[in-house]
Amino acid sequence: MSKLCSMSEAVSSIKPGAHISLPGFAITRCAMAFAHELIRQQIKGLTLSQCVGAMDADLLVGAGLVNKVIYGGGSLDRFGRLANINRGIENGTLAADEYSSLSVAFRYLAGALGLPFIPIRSLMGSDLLNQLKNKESEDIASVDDPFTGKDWLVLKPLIPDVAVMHVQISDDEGNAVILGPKWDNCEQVKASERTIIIAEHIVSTEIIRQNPESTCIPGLFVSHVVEQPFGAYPTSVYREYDYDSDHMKLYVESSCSEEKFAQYLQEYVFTCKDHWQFLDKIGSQILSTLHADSLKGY
Amino acid sequence: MSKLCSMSEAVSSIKPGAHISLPGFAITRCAMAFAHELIRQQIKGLTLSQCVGAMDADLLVGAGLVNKVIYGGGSLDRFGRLANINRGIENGTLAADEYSSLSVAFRYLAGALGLPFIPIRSLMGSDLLNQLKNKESEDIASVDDPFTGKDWLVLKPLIPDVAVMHVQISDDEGNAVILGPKWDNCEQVKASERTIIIAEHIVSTEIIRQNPESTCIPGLFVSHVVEQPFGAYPTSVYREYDYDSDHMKLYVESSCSEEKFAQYLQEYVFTCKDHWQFLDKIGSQILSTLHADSLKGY
Amino acid sequence: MVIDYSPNELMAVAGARELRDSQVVAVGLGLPVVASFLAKKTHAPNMTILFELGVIDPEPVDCGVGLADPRVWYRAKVLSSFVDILGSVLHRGRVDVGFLGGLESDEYGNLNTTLLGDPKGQFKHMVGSGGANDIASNAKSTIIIMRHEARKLRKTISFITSPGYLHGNDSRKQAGLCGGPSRVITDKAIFGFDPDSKKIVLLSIHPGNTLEDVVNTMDFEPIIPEKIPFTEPPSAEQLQIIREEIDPGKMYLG
Amino acid sequence: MVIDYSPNELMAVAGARELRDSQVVAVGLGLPVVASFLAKKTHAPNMTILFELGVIDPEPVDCGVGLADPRVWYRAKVLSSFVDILGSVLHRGRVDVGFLGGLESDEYGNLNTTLLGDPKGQFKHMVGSGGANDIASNAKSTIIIMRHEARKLRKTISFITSPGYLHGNDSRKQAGLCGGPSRVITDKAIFGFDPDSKKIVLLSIHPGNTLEDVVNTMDFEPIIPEKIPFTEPPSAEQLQIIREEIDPGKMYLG
Repeated sequence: MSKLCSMSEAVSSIKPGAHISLPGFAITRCAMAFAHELIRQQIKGLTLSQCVGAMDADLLVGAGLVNKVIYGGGSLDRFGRLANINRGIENGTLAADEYSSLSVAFRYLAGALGLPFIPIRSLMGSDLLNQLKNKESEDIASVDDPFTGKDWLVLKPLIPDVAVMHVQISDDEGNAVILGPKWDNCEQVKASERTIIIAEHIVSTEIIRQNPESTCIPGLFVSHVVEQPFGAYPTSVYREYDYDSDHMKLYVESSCSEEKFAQYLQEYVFTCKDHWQFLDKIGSQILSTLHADSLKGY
Repeated sequence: MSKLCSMSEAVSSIKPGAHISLPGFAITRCAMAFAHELIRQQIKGLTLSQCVGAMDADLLVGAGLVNKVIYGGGSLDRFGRLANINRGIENGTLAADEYSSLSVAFRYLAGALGLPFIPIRSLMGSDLLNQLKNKESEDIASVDDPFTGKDWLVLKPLIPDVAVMHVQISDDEGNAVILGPKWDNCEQVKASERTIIIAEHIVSTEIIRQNPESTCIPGLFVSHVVEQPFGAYPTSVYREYDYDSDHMKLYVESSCSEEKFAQYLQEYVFTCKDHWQFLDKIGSQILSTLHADSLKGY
Repeated sequence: MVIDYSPNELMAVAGARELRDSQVVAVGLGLPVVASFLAKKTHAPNMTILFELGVIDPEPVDCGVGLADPRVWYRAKVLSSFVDILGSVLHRGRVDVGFLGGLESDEYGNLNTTLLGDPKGQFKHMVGSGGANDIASNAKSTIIIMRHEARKLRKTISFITSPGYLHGNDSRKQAGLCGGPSRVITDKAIFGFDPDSKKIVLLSIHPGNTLEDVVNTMDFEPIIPEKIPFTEPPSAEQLQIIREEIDPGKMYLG
Repeated sequence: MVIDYSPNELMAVAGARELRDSQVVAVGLGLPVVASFLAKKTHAPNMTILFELGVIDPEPVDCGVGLADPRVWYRAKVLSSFVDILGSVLHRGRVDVGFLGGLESDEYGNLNTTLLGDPKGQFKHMVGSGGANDIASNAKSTIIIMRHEARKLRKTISFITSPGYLHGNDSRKQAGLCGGPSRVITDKAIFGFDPDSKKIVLLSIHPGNTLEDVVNTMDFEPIIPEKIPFTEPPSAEQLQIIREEIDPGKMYLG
């Protein structure tokens, strides 16, 4: 059954206040086209989660759509900090449950496997844990290991309403292939109630059947499939295109204050009716030079 | 660092009484060449585990090398039962901890991830659980979910001394590729203290680097790598060769009594100094006709 | 026109009819495989077929000897693992129907595939659970296909490998389990379960059998409603698909 | 012959020298990447390099802007996931050395990458943990590389993101953790930790620095043994590999 639809339709399936699990890692494979459309549709009150905070989350926070982030920290790698997220935390306008990469990944894994809780040896002794305890988090607890008697920190499963996944390849049922490292993406999909796929390329199910070991997202998890080439621009997609250093620098500059960021949103999100208009504003010359070398993959 | 060695060397690294995790599922990708050499070297007192019992386990039990199996049941598909294992259980000469597929997989997963215990919703209400309780198994317990108060069955991690993995492709460091479904193999490797790879083909690390998403067993888990074409014969290896129906029927016939099985072992294991002699006994015509079609994969 | 068909063929067709489009179905060995492929090829094209070892939606062109046979994995959309299928689909609560074969069942749909005979005396050890216990414990509902004989439909079974409604009433729930069996399909009849007592209820009798044929070959008494229809026979199209596409070698339906 | 080198180059070389062949090393952002690649290209060819997001043993030919850059994944042997790297290698207890950069450290090797400033008043929120807390909690030992400044080597840090020896003595063990930091490498010196008190101990001073240069630019007093050697300078071969192969664009070592 084809689940292909427009970005606008896929985004409009997100309810205000939803918990969205985002696909990006710092400046790679971020759900940028999806985030732009969420901003245009002004779907607010969101909770965002991902192991390592990335540009997709920072943009949505900067646009005022987000109440809370659940994450393990993050950055734009050497381009800079997640300035909107950091400012929100500093101002107290953004709630943030801060973990480590593995503790968020284990929370997704517990959600993915239907486990009621999952023990972990991270966080202990740290102020990450103290901070969660101080705010009386209901997502942490302790359990005595019945086999050794040792006390263990356990985490509650994290079950987002929807995972948004930016992938290289999908068929119209959402059987999807992620090339390169997958960070927390597979656990996010399996934990979430449903998944929206944004794919650089749509292929026939016939092609999926020829490489079934590569299908890391089975279509049964997927509610919507959107085809959007350059949908992660200005972040990179392995084997598709590089990040745009110039635009990243512009973004970092713009995100240093709320006023400048409002201008950035006006220029690159609100005045573009869709991702194609945004890409046209960037221009074919820049996009073409970002195209990945098929041997190196970047 | 090359870990390539002969089958005889790899097998001699197994200590009597070791817990070995086996790769087969019923009649496919079983560690037959490894099992034959274990029998020739008479390494005894073994514990075997796998999610679904297969021909590799049945052969080792029939040869008297095994004290205990930990498994979720099993068969030779339509060829027949695991007659040696079943007879051992019926006679009381073989200890058997019987679970379901998922409960063994979850025990490996807990071992793989360093979890002290793992909750599961299977087994409850069944005689599988009653049987474990009756023998006062120390591998099951119950824990109250600290988030809901609900009582959960939890399982102890399963950590074999060594996983023996029959794979299609590996480099000499043990970076290995399994084609087809992987059943519990990846969790077995990650749970076990170390892994021995038996590969149909050894390729250079250069080839592994060209398909890094396919490397499902990283070399860091691996202690020995053995090249053994047709090493799973008479069971099948996806994309390599089919099972040998005639030999399967002979095996089923032979395993219906201890006497007949002793003859089978004499004929096909003890009188062969290595797997090549066993394959020569089968003959090139039979082996050649089993070769997989490269389009269908079987 | 009268169409000839075997009891096995009717069982497969009756099994297929229980499946709905877009359902996620975890399929066990044997006739459940035939029934599921038949449903997918006819009225349920968007159904998802799962095999426990890590196979989703294959399209075999050759009949295999079991789930371990690469013939059965042919043209799958996904080849993954136990943890992926039984963990993140089944245990996560996403399987609508578990479709199981059984060696023995009692009047509450409990299945035995472990011990035949008296567990305290002489017994024969069988295949055990595989994923059957997991599927029976975690699927939203279960359909059982099995032979209709008094030594298989037993008042008391020697071993509960895969839980049905345990001792009836709310004993399944008490054990911490949701779901439970919805149908038992034999070569003589189709059964459901009473919503309160959870005892087996006769729903329809296969053409060619009488009520006596059904009840006299069972070791327990099913609940028998006043009106019992005959099971709808297979259509010509269904038989053709089974015979020509799914099981031309009569591996399952011989 | 006197070879010119930068403090960053010495830090990378000193870091590399701490790594042994055949070790499994979980590597964080920045200089630890350079140090690990250098070790692997020289005395530790059988070392395994892990990046948390799912990358094992890459062989980059171009320098990337961070772990998210596909340039850094080039020619990896494995591309997998957080759960595979941080779960089944690190949390399973198979990582010999965790190699981390830090913004702030105290005298017990606790690292802060979360809050700069007073957490109760004005503060600046930073990058947070990523996998650093996991690595510091689960690796058999940890090596820390960071700048040598009084505002970075502080008596009290605002936030413990990644635990070192916490409050010293056996407080790390009390918190349920094994392992702990073995080295802190700065641009002026190399430190270890006292086996009992777990306080930082000065081990060597980088050539061109005096003891005063080292201790006057720290906010706490390290344990100072009687004899303190100078740190061995980088070899010509090491510098050549860093400059020509690992970081020709001076991304990390500018």
